[in-house]
Amino acid sequence: MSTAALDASFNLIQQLPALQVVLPMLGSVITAMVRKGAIAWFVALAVSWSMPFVAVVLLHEVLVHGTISYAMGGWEPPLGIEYRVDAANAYVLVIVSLIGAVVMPYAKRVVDADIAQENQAWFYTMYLLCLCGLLGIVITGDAFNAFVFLEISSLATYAMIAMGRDRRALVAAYQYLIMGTVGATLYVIGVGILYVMTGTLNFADLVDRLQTVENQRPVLAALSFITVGLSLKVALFPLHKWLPNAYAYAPSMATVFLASTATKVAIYLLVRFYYSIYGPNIELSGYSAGLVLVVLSLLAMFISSFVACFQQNVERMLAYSSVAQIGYITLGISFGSKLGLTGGLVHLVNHAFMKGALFMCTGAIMLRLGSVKLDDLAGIGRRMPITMAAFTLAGLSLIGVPGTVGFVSKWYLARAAFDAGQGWLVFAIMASSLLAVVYIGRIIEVAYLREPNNITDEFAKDPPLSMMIPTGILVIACFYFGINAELTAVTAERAADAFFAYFGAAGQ
Amino acid sequence: MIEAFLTNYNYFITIFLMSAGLYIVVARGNMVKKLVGVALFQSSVYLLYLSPAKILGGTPPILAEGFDVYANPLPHVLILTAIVVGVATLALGLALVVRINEAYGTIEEDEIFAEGEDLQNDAKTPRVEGEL
Amino acid sequence: MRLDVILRVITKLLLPFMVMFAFYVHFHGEFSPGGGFQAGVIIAAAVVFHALMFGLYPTQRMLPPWVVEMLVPLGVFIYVVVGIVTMMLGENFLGYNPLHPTKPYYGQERGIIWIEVGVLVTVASTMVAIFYAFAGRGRKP
Amino acid sequence: MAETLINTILLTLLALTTIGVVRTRNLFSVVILAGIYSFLIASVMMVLDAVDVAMTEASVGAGISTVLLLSVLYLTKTHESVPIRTPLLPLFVAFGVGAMLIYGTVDLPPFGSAEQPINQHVGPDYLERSIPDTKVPNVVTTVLASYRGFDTLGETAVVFTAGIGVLMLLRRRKKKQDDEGGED
Amino acid sequence: MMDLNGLLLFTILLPLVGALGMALFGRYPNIREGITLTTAIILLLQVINIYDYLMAGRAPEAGPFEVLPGLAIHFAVEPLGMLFALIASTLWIINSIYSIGYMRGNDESRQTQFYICFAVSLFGVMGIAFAANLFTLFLFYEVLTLATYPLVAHKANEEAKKGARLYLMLLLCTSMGLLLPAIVWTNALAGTMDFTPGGILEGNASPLVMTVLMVLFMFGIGKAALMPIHFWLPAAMVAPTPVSALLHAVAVVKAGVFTVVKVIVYIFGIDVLAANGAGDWLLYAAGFTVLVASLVAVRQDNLKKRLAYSTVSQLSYVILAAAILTPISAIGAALHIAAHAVSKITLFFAAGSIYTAAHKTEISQLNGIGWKMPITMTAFAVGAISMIGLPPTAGFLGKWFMLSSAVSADKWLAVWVIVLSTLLNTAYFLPIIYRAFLLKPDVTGDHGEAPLPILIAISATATGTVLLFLFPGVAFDLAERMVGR
Repeated sequence: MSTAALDASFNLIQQLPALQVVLPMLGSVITAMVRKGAIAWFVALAVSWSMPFVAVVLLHEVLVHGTISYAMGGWEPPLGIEYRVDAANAYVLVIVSLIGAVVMPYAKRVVDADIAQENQAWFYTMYLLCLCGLLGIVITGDAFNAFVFLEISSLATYAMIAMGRDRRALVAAYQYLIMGTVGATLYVIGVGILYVMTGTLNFADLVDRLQTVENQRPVLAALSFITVGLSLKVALFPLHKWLPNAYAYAPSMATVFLASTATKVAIYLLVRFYYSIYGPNIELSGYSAGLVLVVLSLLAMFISSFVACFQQNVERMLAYSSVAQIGYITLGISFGSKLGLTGGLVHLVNHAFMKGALFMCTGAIMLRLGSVKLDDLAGIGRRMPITMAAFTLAGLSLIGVPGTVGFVSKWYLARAAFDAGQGWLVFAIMASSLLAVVYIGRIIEVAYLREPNNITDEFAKDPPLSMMIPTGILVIACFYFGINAELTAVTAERAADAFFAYFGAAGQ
Repeated sequence: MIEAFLTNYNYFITIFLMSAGLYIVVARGNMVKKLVGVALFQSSVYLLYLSPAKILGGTPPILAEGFDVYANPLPHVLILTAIVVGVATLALGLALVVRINEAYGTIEEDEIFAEGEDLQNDAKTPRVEGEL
Repeated sequence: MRLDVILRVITKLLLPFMVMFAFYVHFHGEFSPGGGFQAGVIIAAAVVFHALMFGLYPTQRMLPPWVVEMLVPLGVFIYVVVGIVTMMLGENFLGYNPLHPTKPYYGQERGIIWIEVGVLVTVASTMVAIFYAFAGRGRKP
Repeated sequence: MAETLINTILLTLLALTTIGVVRTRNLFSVVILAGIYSFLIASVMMVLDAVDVAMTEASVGAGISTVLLLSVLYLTKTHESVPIRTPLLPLFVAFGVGAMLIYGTVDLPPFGSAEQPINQHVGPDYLERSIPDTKVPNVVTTVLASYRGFDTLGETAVVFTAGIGVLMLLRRRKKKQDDEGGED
Repeated sequence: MMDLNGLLLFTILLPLVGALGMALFGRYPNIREGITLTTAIILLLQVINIYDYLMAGRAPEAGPFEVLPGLAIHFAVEPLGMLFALIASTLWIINSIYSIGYMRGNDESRQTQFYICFAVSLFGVMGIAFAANLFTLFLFYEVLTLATYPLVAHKANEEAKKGARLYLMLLLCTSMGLLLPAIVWTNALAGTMDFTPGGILEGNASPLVMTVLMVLFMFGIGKAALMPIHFWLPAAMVAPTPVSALLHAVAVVKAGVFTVVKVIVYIFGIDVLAANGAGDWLLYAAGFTVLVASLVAVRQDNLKKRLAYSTVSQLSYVILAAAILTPISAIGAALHIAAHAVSKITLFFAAGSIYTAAHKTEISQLNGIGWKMPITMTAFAVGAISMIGLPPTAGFLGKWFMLSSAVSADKWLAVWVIVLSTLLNTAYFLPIIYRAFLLKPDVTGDHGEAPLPILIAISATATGTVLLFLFPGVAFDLAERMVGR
């Protein structure tokens, strides 16, 4: 048919929700077909850079015109699959796609170093599928569709982790595969019970029909299954065992990308269920889940940070700190107040920035020294000045020094704690961030105050620009949004509103 | 009473299968056995979805004259997807097992961790060669 | 040895029927149980069968690994392209109606056939590829 | 009633097979039992009028999975050694989940009734609309490929992912390109 | 008044710019140190400039720059901060001159890093001095903490690392664990964090809550070294002398007591506290610190350690004065901040020059050193007298105001504390002077005076100590304006 007709009929803005997920999938297919690492990288780069534009336009559309509902295959929602974009998931979409865009330029060198030549193209395929899966989970409005994309991202993740340079990567990937699959299956069980009770899988529809269900026991059971299942993906405290190994032995690129996106997406889905779907029947979900969540978050914040202090492998250390930081996010969520949720969401993006930057630095060190053991870092402060400077700054923001994003998050959480009448939590929050001082401080001290050993002398030098610039961008973000948090904070607030307003929005 | 038991029999069996599968996953150290357990665990979910779809005296959801009671097609579709996901996971897991067996010479978690291969400490270990 | 020969002959005779059955399952999927996925699995089974009878190398000569590895993404590609075409035609992603200018339900039928082809290609080739991978792992070079 | 009876018998057999899987330590028999398990569950699906699913389960569960498992056993070893850890935690987990499920499922609608929500809300619409919308009598195909076609795309992508993943892990490389991975 | 805002911002950012310059020219020591000096001088000129505006009644203001709704970075000039800024910027010049002599004299390593961190700490100081709300104050408070950590760890040997670790952990633990919660709580109660004359908490918090907040603040401000969180000061003694001078005279501890006074005056409000007695316990805590620290100081043989403990006690003078809760006492506190700055820096310079010239650290080694290093020891004597609080030195002013206010407010405890501690000061300073001039020198080592830059610096501060007594105009003015007279 003629191109004129095309232009007439094809409305880009309308199709954006689908493109957000379809483009990465298409990209993955293409990368799998061209088997050349370089070309594959270029394709992946193009896709990853196009994603933020889509996401940002979507966010803008949502903030201006309200919730977008996109019927897959043109079948109206309860019948077909619906993509429902509101401020909440648009916000998460922007985070994920931005991280993807920043990671890609960084990826080239580390992938060249970590991945065997003929696997590189496929590695990018995996990356794109993972991206596609994550975006799909976030954007969809259908419980089962979320499961399918959860599996896409998970399988891609297992494969990426297994590509690590150390044989322990294989075991880490295997353990993650087992736990991840169990988690996903538990989630499906929960969804199944919900489906049997309500007869629908569509989020908005679920919200309505959950009101009419008179027998609440199965619904509660469903919630607990979904919670446990997703907690496995979130690495919420006692279920975090897979995370440190996975992050420590995965290829640097995978670590950077996953550390700043994967768990976030699972958290989003969890919040979606708690606040949006069960939210209206709050007397269900609010009964004691809040308390449990507070306790788990505190345990995560303290135990994981404490364990982190004793790690010899810096990437493991950061991984444990990730578990702790997830504790912050869930703590914010557990307040059940808008302020707390906002705090959690703000920390969602802030943590993505700082952990991304930190893991990029460790990736650079890994590239140069082939190890991230603490003792091997002796004196690299002067051999890799820019890398370590970036590391230090990002570390400060992890500690939550005022003027960094970390402080903004803590400020929100603290205010939320006071508003929730639980001032004592503030001290807990601050105390656990002091543990961060300990483990970050250890690295800084070794890097700057120890004399470099001969290996360091020989190999340690700053990585190429293609890696330093992305790191720099993230570090700058850590400080810019610490000095002027207007953007993140306000958007996060709108997102929090959206979570609460889902019930209302479901009707229209 | 027995009637009530029979009506929920599907669910009871489903629950039994799930628990059994989960038990294998957590209790067994053999990686292949673990994966079999996962497969069991997943396939038990199929029943949870399919049982409610059945309508006594109904027929498969393939429309034809002379039938008016059909089983609910939606769960069937969902489970089709679930099965595929299951086998995909199994395949990937098995591939990992093969590689682990090549790298460690065993597929027993206990032995892997026993041979000083605790994932905690960072003792230098030979890299996985591409040609293994 | 004779038994072996008989087996091979039978296999040779059987394989076409397996594939035919697969295509029946595929294209008859609208009226009877079955569809792209099942068909794909059957085709894969046929290839595996062949490999078991004649050994991996002959099979791989017949159906080289790189072809299989090309087909794996191809299926998804077909599927996505169908979706994008429907987008171009002004319908939502995977909305098949406009695939037929006048009668939407024919559009639906076409769409279904095409995506089922995609599923078939990916599933069949993936299964074969996985089989190749595992089987190839067996012989230590 | 007959349906219920067959159903019951098959399910009982399933349970027995499962016990077999749990208790056996010879992995070959485990795999074979798993295959039997798949066939049984497939026939249960037949009884439950899920013919497509049954077909798939039979070909995938009993077919492909078994082949894969056997080939892995061929590559690794066939006997499982006794785990050193105590089975207390596993038992606890299993029973915890079981209890939670019982708690959740006793109040599920009775088996085989047409009055339960899933047979009231969305399901029937598919049955009614399949013919007018698509002229395709096999409603499962319609839902699979059209109404929820996007799920199927995802499913295909999952297969694709797994395929590439396995290839990355297991595919033999040409000798000429040696991997440059690692320290430089 | 855009130009004024620009002026203020420029003044605050100036040290940072200087730091950048030093980083760029790190390879060329002369250029690097030239930059240091010029930056310091320009900074002083700028501050004086601002002072004129303040006196002309056109106090410059910058911001607020909102970080979040209700959380803003905001700068404004008020008398106490002005005083602090003046002291710091003046002493920076002298300290830089001294550092050049010292660092080259003992050719220390990593000098670039040293000068950069020094400049950054000054940046922190300016921020603290001109902060218009608690958040801004806290922000730069932490900047100061982090920027001084590398300075304390400068020697990079095990002892230095241990000291630096203790320094950092103690300061961060207190500031994050107590001060920040206090700030958040204050914000939650009062809905604002701006420094407003008369305080912001009145009517928003019960006396009990105020007491709790007071405790959080006072122990949260670890830099004020209120016992029992004073350990970091002696621990930080491992640092090179210019750093000790920075910690004790120019920046850190001053920032601490400055924050204390600000919080008491502008967050709680003197009258409010006097009314509801939420701050009474502070009097006892401060008095206790003054006396115990002095007692400990008497028993130290290491010169710098003795000076450190004397600092602890002198700081608590300021807190004590503030806790007396009368305008006069507040003036006394302000004056004592200034006085202690000049005299303590003199003492440290003296200690440093002894170390540089004679490599002696223990008091018992100082017999007769006064005849070998007359200038140094004379300066030391001046500083010591000022610390004891005798005319004609600056130390006298502060003590005088405190004493009179304590009497008039009949806080007899305070009176006794001041009298007793004065005796103790005498007890731990006089012996040093006595040794230096009256005992006959022991034979060890033949050495002359310290390098010239050191001498210049030390005589400058010594004279300053006297001048501040003769012409206290500026300091006095500012102190009075602070209490709104």
